[in-house]
Amino acid sequence: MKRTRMLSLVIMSILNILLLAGCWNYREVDQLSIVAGVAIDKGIHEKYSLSVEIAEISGEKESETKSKTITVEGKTIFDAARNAISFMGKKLYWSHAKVVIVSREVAETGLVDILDWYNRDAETRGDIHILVSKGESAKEILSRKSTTEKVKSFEIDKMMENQKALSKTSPIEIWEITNELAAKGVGAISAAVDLEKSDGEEVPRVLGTAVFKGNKLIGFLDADETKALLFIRNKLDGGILAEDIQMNGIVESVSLEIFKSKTKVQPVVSNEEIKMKVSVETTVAIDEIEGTFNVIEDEGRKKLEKFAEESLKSQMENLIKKVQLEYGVDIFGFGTKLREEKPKAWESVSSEWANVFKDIKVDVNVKVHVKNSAMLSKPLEVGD
Amino acid sequence: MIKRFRRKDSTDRKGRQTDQKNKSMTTLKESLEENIAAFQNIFSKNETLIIRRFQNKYLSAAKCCVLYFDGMVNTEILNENIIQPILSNDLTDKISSINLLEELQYKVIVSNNVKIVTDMDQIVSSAVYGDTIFLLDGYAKALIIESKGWKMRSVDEPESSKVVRGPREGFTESILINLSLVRRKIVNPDLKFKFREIGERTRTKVCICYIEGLALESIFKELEQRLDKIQIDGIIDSGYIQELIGDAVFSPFETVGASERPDVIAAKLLEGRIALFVDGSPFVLTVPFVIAEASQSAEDYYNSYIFASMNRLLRMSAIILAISIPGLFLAVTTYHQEMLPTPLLLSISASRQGVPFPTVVSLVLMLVVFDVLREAGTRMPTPIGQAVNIVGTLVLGQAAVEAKLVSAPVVIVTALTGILTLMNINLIGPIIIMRFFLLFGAAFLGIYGLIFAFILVNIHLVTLRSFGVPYMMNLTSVKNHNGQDVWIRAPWWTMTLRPKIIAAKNLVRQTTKRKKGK
Amino acid sequence: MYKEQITDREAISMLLLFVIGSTLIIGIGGDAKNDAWIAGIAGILMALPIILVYSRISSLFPGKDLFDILTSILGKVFGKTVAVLYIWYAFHLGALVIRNFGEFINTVAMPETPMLVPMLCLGLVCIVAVRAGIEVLGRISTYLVFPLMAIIMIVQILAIPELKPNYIKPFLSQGIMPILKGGFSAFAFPFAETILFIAVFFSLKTKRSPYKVYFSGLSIAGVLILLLTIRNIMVLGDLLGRLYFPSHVAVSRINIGNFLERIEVSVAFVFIVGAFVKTGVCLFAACRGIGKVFNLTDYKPIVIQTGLLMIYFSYIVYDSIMEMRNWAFKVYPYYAFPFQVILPLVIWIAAEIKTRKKAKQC
Amino acid sequence: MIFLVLIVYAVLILYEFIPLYKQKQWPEFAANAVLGVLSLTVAILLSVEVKIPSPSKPISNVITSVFGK
Repeated sequence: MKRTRMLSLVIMSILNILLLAGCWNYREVDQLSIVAGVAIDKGIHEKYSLSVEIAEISGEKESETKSKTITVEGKTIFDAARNAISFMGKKLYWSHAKVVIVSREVAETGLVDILDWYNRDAETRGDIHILVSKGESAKEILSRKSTTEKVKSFEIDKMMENQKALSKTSPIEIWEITNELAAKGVGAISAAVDLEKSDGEEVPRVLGTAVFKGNKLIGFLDADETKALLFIRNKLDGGILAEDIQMNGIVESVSLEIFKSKTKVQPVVSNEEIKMKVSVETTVAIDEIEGTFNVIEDEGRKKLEKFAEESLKSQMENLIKKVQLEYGVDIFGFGTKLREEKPKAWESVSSEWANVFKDIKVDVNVKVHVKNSAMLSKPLEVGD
Repeated sequence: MIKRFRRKDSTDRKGRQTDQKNKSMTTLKESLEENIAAFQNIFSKNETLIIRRFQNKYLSAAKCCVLYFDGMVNTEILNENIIQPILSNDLTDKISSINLLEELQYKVIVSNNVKIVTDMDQIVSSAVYGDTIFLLDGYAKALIIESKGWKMRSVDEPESSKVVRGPREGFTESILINLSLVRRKIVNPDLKFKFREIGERTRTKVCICYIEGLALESIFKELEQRLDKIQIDGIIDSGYIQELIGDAVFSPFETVGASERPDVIAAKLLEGRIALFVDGSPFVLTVPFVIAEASQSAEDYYNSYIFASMNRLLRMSAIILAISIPGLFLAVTTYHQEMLPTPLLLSISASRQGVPFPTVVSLVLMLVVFDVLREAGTRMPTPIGQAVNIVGTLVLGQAAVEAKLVSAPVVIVTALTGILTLMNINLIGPIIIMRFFLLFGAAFLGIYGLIFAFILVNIHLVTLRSFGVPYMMNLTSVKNHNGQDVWIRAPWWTMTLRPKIIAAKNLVRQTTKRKKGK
Repeated sequence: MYKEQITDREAISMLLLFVIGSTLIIGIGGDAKNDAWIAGIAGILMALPIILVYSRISSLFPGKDLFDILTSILGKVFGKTVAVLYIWYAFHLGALVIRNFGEFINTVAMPETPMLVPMLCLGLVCIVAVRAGIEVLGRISTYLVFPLMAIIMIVQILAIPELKPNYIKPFLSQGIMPILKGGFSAFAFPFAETILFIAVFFSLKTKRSPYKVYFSGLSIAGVLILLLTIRNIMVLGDLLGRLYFPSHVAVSRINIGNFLERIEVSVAFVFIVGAFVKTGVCLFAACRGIGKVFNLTDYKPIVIQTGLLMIYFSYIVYDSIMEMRNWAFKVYPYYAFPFQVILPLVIWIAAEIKTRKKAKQC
Repeated sequence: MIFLVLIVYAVLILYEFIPLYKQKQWPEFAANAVLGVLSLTVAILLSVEVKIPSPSKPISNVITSVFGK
């Protein structure tokens, strides 16, 4: 008994050793070229042109991270990715990629091809950021010199991560956008990236939001609109509200830092009419007062809150109007909310949601609550 | 095949044994000179045999002789307590010469242990063991007078398991001293000792020790049966017996425990285990043995239970880590690179630049080198051992990395596993073997292979039994106080029951549950 | 023959691992989309009465396994025919589990490795375990259940930041039919598969044990499966129905502070352990059945060959993963229905009649 | 591949069949032999890449024809 049991172990080890010669998926780390990020453009000869940024470390003691960008063309994304072998010998390793940048042109023709491969393949991961380039070329963005990180893609990834404190773009990961594309009653959005002049050099800046209709890009929102969008989507985790406040005829600015914000979207159905109620509750802190208004005392603070509430409200209403008129895509997810809360009402309108959305009435309510005034308890005083 | 060899061997050995028996089969005669000649015949070509003839000054019938082996006896006892009283006292007025031998035994010889013996075998073996044989002319009997007096190591701190807190005595090579060390700790008539001899040629004394009323009879019987089956010419150390009575012959895991510390043995006896003392070995065996014992240290029971539990947990997790770290590293770096954080992946990738060997090969290589160094270090005299360590760790490791033979992470992994292995000194052997097994699993199928290998190891462990007791006993049980002394060491006031199965007869360890020293 | 005995705890662990094994990775109630969890509850509710039947059968014949029971109540010829059917079911089910595992490895981790290799490894491990006896399988379950539960719980907690509770709304959006369908498929896979445990429970100690084991094992497993299904829905949303291995993807979303991420492998551990126990039980049932049908004194000598056959069979059983998925959700519930419901009911009624008769005679 | 199969089965025969033969457990030996021959055939067929029809196709056909899709 014991003998046979041991022997089955032995057989297994023999098998192991015999088969060890062909460990199929065995690959050493140094044989991989680690993809850090990828930019997708329209190809010149083929359908797609893939610019892949590869991260490398070289040097022995003082090792240095470097990046290299190569451009490959192919009929499909996967074809292009495999074509890279004919350029560099090593197979590209996708699991550590951080960003995908899609050029405007490609985004306008449709995202599905790209997203499908990214979600289907086992090596690629869904939890990476997707950006749409405002300029013509996505490759340009990856090939610029990076400022803080050695690898451009990592830098863009950091930008997206730290957006939380800024809220001027909507970071979105591939699986999220895939879900949104598939879901009924919500339009897809993604972050936008553009080249901007800074210190005489053109560097990429992540700012604004790309709006999709179906899977096709139809336009962009600017930074402030993005903030309003994030408010409505309840995706806002931070950022600054710079408010102009008018008192006694003089205009001065106050910066409010957003600590916490909670948005509730509630569909109201009455007499076949669908109305959305958006109520925002924001907790902010005074972080900067340009001037000498006393907005800290009760009276001034109330005023400040009111100003902030109103400006936020108008921003949101403007955005909703703009989106309804210009794009006609429900990027706020009102439809989803309706489906979740009032499935019956949704059933009746789901087939023509796009049209219904255009005329939907939205009731925006904003409540701003000033929590503190940072380190100073009073505005600075200017003597004579 | 193995069986066949064994059978052949044993018949061979029997042949030799009978041969030896014939030689000593002569019986004692009445004539002194004939007896001496017989002994000279038995111990021919043995020049350590010393024969001293002497006679009482007053009683000519008291013509006698002592035989002993040079260096084995305490000559003081011999001179002052045996030879002198017989030689110089006036025996005529004290005793009758009718039953002279017994008279001498009762009235003259000053010794704590004197026996009249006629069996030649017994005489020979006691003489060899350091007793003195006393022959008297006209009697076909001999006296065996205890006079053992060879040099022995004193009771000092055991090298193999030192403690900061706790008793510092360790077993010696003498079985009697060892027994006394345990006896002193358990002052109770229920502590039983049962002697037997094992080894056709060495006649090694072995003592089964247990506490009546605690130890399971079935285990005791099983142990006796297994000891009966041993047919070997010599036992030099308890290790022989450990292997001969062990359950799983093909397993790297020990199913018989061994300890050098009397306090440990006493504690195990109190838990209902059975101890086996072997003469000539400072390591006392205990059965049954479960894997949880391998990571228990004597000190756990003397230190604060919180600290002890932490140490215990560290040791237990060290076992798991020492087995799995190389495999895990290999699996992650060669199959599942996505599991690594990106910066780490980049730096591992950089460190592997220019290294020719695959990671498996370099890992196996380094692990073997580490074991070579360990093996070399343990046998070396201390100063040289240090040198070996320095050369091994610093020079070899550093140079290997610099010469691009292996990558730096591999060295780190090796060193880490090495240290983790050494945390459980009792399990070094199994850990090293299991580690390679898991490593090959990982090399074969990545983390999945590792998990398969892990399950196989588990299956093996589950099938193991030590004297009928499951080897993995209590590892996951919490009922009936069974799990109190496995992953942690519970406070003493809660350990009111002994582990089941081992001490199924009497589970109660403490009758009252006392807390807070009230 | 040495009498094998397992404790209640071992049996519960085994049942638990058996039920959650491959379910965790394939998921349940795919049709019902975000109502899959309701489908899960429906499946558990559907399983309860039949579990009662199983326990009753088991406890009516203490110390006897499924095949003994069959021959003793259905007669030699008919009993053996039904026994052959159950052997086939156990064999087939074991092969399906091995195949699931093979597909999982091949799709998720090692596309270049021939599928036979991981399947062979799993099969060999099972063979080793079953050869060592059901006791070993039971005991190893108790040891493996701990890391497994720990992993499930830790992953569950880590997934909390990724949860989006609104994905679970609206309830019953698709109507009741998909839920019933999903519930039925959850009933057939995995809950009612525990019919095979009647072949194992001969080794339980007491007569009451089958009830206890079935109910506590199933309730723990049911709660776990529900928790995981809810997690998957909340993490994946609509994507759920589109994935072959939803748990794997759901766990891959976990990202705690950029260092604790990509922990999908933990799911693989759970899957391997579960698949191991499930295949082991199937193999055991098949071997024991073959042993009983051929009147062998011991089933152990035939384990290796049966196991190898099972592995080969699993290799040829499907052409592709698409076929596997179609089979698992569409065909399997109907295919398994006779084995899981009809035959047990027949056996149960026959057994009741038989024992009543016996009681009257006494 | 086929050599590997043959080697493995040779080892299996050594450690499975011979002990059974020696202990004269004839029913076990017979059952094992039947299964062994079956599995050896399948293994050889697989190793020479013969396509063996799977029973799941007909079963699924029957079931879909009865219950519908």
